[in-house]
Amino acid sequence: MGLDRRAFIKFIVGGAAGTLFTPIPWKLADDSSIWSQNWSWIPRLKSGAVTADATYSKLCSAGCAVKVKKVGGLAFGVKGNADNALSQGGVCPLCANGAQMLRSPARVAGPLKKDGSAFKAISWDEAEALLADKLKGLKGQSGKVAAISGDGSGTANEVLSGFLAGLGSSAYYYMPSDQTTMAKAWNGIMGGSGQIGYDLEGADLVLCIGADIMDAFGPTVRNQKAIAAKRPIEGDKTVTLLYAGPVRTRTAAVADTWVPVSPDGGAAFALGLANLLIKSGKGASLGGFGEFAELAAKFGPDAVEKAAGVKTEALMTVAKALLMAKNPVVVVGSGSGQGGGVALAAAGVALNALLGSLTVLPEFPKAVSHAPDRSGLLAKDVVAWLADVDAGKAPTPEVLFVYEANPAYALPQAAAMAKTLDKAGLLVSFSTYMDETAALADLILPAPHPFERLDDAQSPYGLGKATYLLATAVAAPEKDCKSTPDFILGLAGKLGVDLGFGAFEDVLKAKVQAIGADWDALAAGGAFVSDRKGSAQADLGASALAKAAAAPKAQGTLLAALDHLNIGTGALATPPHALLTVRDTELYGKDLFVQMCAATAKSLGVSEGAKVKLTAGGSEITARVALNEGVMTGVVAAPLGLGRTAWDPFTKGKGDNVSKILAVSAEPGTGYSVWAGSAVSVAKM
Amino acid sequence: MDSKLFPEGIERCSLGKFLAWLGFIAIGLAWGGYAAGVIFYKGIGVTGLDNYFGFGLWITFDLAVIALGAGAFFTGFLKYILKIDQLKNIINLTVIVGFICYSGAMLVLTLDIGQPIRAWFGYWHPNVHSMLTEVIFCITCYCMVLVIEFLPLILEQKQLNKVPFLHHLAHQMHVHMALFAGVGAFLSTFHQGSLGGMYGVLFGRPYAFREGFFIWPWTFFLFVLSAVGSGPVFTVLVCTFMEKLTGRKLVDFKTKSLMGKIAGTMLTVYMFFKLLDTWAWATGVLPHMGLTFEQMFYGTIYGQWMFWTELVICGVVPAIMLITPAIRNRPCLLYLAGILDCLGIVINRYVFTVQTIAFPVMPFDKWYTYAPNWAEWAPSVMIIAYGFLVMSLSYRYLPVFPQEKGLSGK
Amino acid sequence: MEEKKGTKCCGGFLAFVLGFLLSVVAGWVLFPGMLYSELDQPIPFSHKIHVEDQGLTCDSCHFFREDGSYQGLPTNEQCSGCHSEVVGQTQAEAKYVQEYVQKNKEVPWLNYQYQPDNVLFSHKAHEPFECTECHPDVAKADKAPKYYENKLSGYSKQTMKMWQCERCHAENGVSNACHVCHK
Amino acid sequence: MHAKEFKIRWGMVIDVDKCTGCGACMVACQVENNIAPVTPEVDAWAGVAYDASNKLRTLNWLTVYEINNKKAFPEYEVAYMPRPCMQCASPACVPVCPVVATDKNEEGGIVSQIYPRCIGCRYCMAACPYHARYFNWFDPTWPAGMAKALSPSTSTRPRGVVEKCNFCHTRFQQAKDKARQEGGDPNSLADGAYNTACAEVCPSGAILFGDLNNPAHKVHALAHSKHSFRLLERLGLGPQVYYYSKREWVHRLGDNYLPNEKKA
Repeated sequence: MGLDRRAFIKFIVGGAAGTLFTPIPWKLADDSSIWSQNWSWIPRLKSGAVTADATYSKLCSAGCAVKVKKVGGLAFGVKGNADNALSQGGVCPLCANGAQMLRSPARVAGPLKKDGSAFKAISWDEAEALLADKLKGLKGQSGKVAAISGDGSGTANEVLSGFLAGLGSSAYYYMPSDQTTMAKAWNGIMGGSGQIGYDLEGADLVLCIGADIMDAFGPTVRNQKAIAAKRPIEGDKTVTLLYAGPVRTRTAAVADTWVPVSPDGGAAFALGLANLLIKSGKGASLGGFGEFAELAAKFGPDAVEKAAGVKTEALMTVAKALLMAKNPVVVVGSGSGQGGGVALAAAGVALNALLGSLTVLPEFPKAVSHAPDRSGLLAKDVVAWLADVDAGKAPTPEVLFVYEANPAYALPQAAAMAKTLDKAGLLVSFSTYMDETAALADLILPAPHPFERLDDAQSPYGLGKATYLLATAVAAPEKDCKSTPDFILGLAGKLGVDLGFGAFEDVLKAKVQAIGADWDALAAGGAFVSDRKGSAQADLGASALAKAAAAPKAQGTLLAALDHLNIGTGALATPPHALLTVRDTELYGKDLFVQMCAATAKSLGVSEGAKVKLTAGGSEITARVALNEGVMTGVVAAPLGLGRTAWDPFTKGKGDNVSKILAVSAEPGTGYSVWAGSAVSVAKM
Repeated sequence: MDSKLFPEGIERCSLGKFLAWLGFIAIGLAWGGYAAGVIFYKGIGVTGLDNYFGFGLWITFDLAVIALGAGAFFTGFLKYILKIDQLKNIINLTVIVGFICYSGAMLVLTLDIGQPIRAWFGYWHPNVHSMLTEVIFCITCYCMVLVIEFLPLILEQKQLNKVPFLHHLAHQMHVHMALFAGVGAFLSTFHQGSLGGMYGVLFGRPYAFREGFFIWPWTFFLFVLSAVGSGPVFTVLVCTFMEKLTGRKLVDFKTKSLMGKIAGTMLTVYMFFKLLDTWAWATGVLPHMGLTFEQMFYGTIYGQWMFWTELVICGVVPAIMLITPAIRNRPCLLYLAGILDCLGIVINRYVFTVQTIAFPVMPFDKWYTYAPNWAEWAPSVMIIAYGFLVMSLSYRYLPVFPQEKGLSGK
Repeated sequence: MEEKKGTKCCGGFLAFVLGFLLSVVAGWVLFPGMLYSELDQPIPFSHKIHVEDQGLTCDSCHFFREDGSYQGLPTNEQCSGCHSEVVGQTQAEAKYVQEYVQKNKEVPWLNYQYQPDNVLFSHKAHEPFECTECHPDVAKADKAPKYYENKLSGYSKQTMKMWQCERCHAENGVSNACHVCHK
Repeated sequence: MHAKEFKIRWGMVIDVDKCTGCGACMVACQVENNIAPVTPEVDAWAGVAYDASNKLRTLNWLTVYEINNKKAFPEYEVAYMPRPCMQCASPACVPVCPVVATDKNEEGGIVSQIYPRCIGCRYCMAACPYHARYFNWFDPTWPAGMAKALSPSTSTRPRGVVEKCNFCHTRFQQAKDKARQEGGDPNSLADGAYNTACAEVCPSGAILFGDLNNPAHKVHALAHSKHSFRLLERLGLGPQVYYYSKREWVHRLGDNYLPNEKKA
């Protein structure tokens, strides 16, 4: 019997039928469905003991007391440190990404040197030799070595500024923030010492003028916890929260009252309140009170309505609430966390003084004795300095260090500022991530991620008590990074600059000892809180204030730039996981959205979704319109933190950078660079 | 070339022309095949579906073809169970159309589910409470019935029929066809009803939800009735389309008109209950949920025009046209009524699928719109091309139309 | 359609039967062997030496942590408590110390009861049961049993299937809700 | 629609008046449950350019909705409404699943699911009026190295399956194991012994979690407060998540009301 075609077909059919009586089809169907549970290209979980180590996370500007959760020794998550008063278990939306940001695609893997338009990897030794060589010739030349720091609280600043002082330079600057504005007012104009604090824990009324305390002002987790503690879910509220500002921000959303105040009207509003308080018999023991009262008297309700857009009735209501409260606290700031005027800051101090709630935190003793005083440095004006450099009025730095900051992106009129930064002979970025400044730098010396390093925080701005916190390395290093202060100490040693320490750990130990705190308790995540009060002696500085407050009101549409912590900070682009929290009324696809109310949109001739061009300060951005009745008439609100040109594919090229159109002007009377509430022209595209 | 394979005494176009026609069909198949490849490799993220619109074009397509394919079971029921003998002229076509619709729907479903490897879980781990389980079981079972009904037609192919065994097999199957027609009618009624129930039970979706009696049996029978009210005329339309395409008379107009009458009657019954149901929904179900009729519609894409088009222009109007003998007996009006009827059913399936889930139930949520993209259109086109292919081959090689020889001569 | 007659009816039937039988044999005899790879543990571990000679108990290495989670297969951290250097004479131990302890690498032990990530099994909840109700009794074994890995699904042949878990749960009145066993 | 009774009923009370919409809960949820960030390039490969800004495609078990009183400036008010899975007493999603990939059958009343069983038909998504269920449109991808240590709490899911919030169920198991280890009763956990990632991380304490049936748990009394309401209550799903607000307009947005209808 030959195997012809038909027989073969029958053979095959028989085979197929037979297969049905074997496990083959059934087992294969089952196993392939099991295979679909465990596709090899989908990552597996790690197993092992789950542990949590406490540290202080400085991913957000003020920092969060956290516990880093690990599985089998590898960090995978973050939770709050319930035992630390700053956290009480809470974490901010940025620090919640801490473990993921350890392995962010934007991390710089090791020291890099600019080579043409690209970067070349070099060793730490090479980097040190290169810098030492460059700095050797600059020692003793004033203004040739400069630094910009974005870390308002760390002792690392002492090492860096001490090092600069050792090289004969005093060009040490902090990135602009509400803290620096307040330092300019309190430590500069008013001649006070220490740091202004806000005792939210003890307050029965909190009035926020501009300061978005629930979102981005100061240590937000502590702010939220402090307010929440006095507003139990059931039972009586023991704190009233008032918000005054041009936009119904997150603070306003949970406030008892929102008082719309035009973006440039904060100072007038505060002075108007001061006037009413003084009229009700309130006084302050600060110097120059009489002069101040005279100034405040100029801000009667009508003047305030004109300057700030606040109705008399609303002003009276707030004043009355302040008078009725036992422990009212006024928190002032800018909705964007920067660029606010000295006038508003000073008026805030004055209001608190009138209300008897002026809180001054003493400075902790320095560890690096050569280092200049922090408050003096904070009061300096980095924007004005860079403008001077650009104009040739100040020497162009040969070496410019950038620590924990991203000035090329985050300074007002960012594009122009980046150009000035690029003029520096050697721009050195100590950045953990490939941010815009690092991308511009000639040398990138990556700092470890906050979980990989030893660091500290002394009284993050916004707290009500002098507080000291320690951050320890709780995660294994992911990249070839070196702690910046350690690197600087090494460099100092090479250049013969004696800072008194060889390692940053010793600096911090000395600091902790000087403070009188316990290292082990701090390393375990505890906070050292001092009840000591700083001196509240100062002058109200009314003459400067008078000129500042008399500044002509900006005309046209005003810009209210908003700082939202979940979108990131100037120094940290939106982490990949935080992108989900960015609303589609802020960013959609590649389009930035700016918010305005229907009345404003109508007067500008634009409608929902329309593409617009916003121009100010010689720069422009493009955006789409989102209607939002929570924005005052005549105001355009825009979120900061988008429009990245460096970082990773998650954020690069998404939206536009609102910092570009923050138009800087010099505040009359103080000369301080201000940009909050600047005018912007909106044109339909 | 292949004339030996043609049905007895029938002429067909040249093989070359036929191959060119197949080539044209192949374009549609290839496009859909490519899309299917991308979808299997990458996942259905490549489609225009999203979290708000988990059901879209594909499900609409499935529901629509399953409704329109209902001509098969209903005509079979009338022919074999109720013995309306005239329907023998078109019964083969209804079976083929039914087969194409059901097998096509199943093909789309394998694309539509996220994990096709697990498709068999529907049988192995069934949830007896789920309408979808019923649908899965009934559709597959009924598809098998359709295969059994289709088989004798294939076996009657001129050459195959020469094999005595196959000849007898075909004959025996014909003898017992009433049984299959009965089983088919039972299964179909069941799953057409379940398809209606699939939406009726969504108590979180006010657009589709009906309460108690209005789910069972009301919604179930609305779907059954709408299917039998449109399936027969769809077969007539397919037949007429084929006649126009081939230039040959295939079925006499009397039969077509009868089919129109059948569909028209069912459609009239359907519209009666549908209008009652809609009225009860608008004045009872919705207010009970705190909603108004107007809130169910949005903009143009989900506007009221579609609602009225479905119910009046494509519902009441064709129903009247089909039950009025004077209108029904004029070919162009019969076809127009048929088109309106089928369109109405497609709109019905579309709004139940898409508008149901488009309506923002949470008061602070908003309407989103959905539009299918190429990755959904391509497989749908593929299924249509597949239908054309099966139909073309059947027409060329199988004795589908008993009247063709008599009507067209030669 | 040239040929009118092929093989005789019974001849065709024979081919059918032949195909049928061959595939049945292949399916039952060859297929299981083809589906699994036979593997050995990376280090031949002797429970006998550890238990009988060294007097260790089961929970010296397999123990509950403070939070109630279970330390299944020991890691270097525990093993190197004794084996930071070579302490015995076996080749296996020398290999372990050299290749894993000194290189600070975990041993990729093969888990006979391997369950994928989507399964959440609490040893604590099953503490009242004998280990050997689910695991092979290796406490006294000198040699680790062979490991059979399913080439398609990557599971161990001995991995307990879901229906087995479900049956025991049902018998003991424990919920069979998805999350009871899945994460 | 017959609700099964449970001795323990895990639930939430979310204080809408406290929530600032900061987003920390959403981040914590993604980290705890291994929700991969939307990787733009991967989607671009497939010819679809989606990123995290397309909220119709993103996967977030917990979504914070921004709601408002629909008035013009300056009467305009906003509130934030975090929306986890409601773990309904009569879930719309469970009876529709054709393959029993989801059920509500465990003490505690959490609507549970099993990803390896899900065939991805998305019927449950169509059924849920809260949009609490999400679909894996693509395979999850983490940026290189980020998946080195994923959370041990939740398995990674392949494309093509549906998922949703499960009240961090693994933490429930862990809490029970811990209770057993310490000789306690796993069926009577103390308030706080089992807490979800979102509630744990929330800086304003807006999310409270516990056993709604247990008077010793804070949520028990709060759920019965006159200020508490549930989303779409009259559809009869019986959510185990309560919202708390003293604002009338927030309550009115919690359900559909006819124009002149008073809130019950």
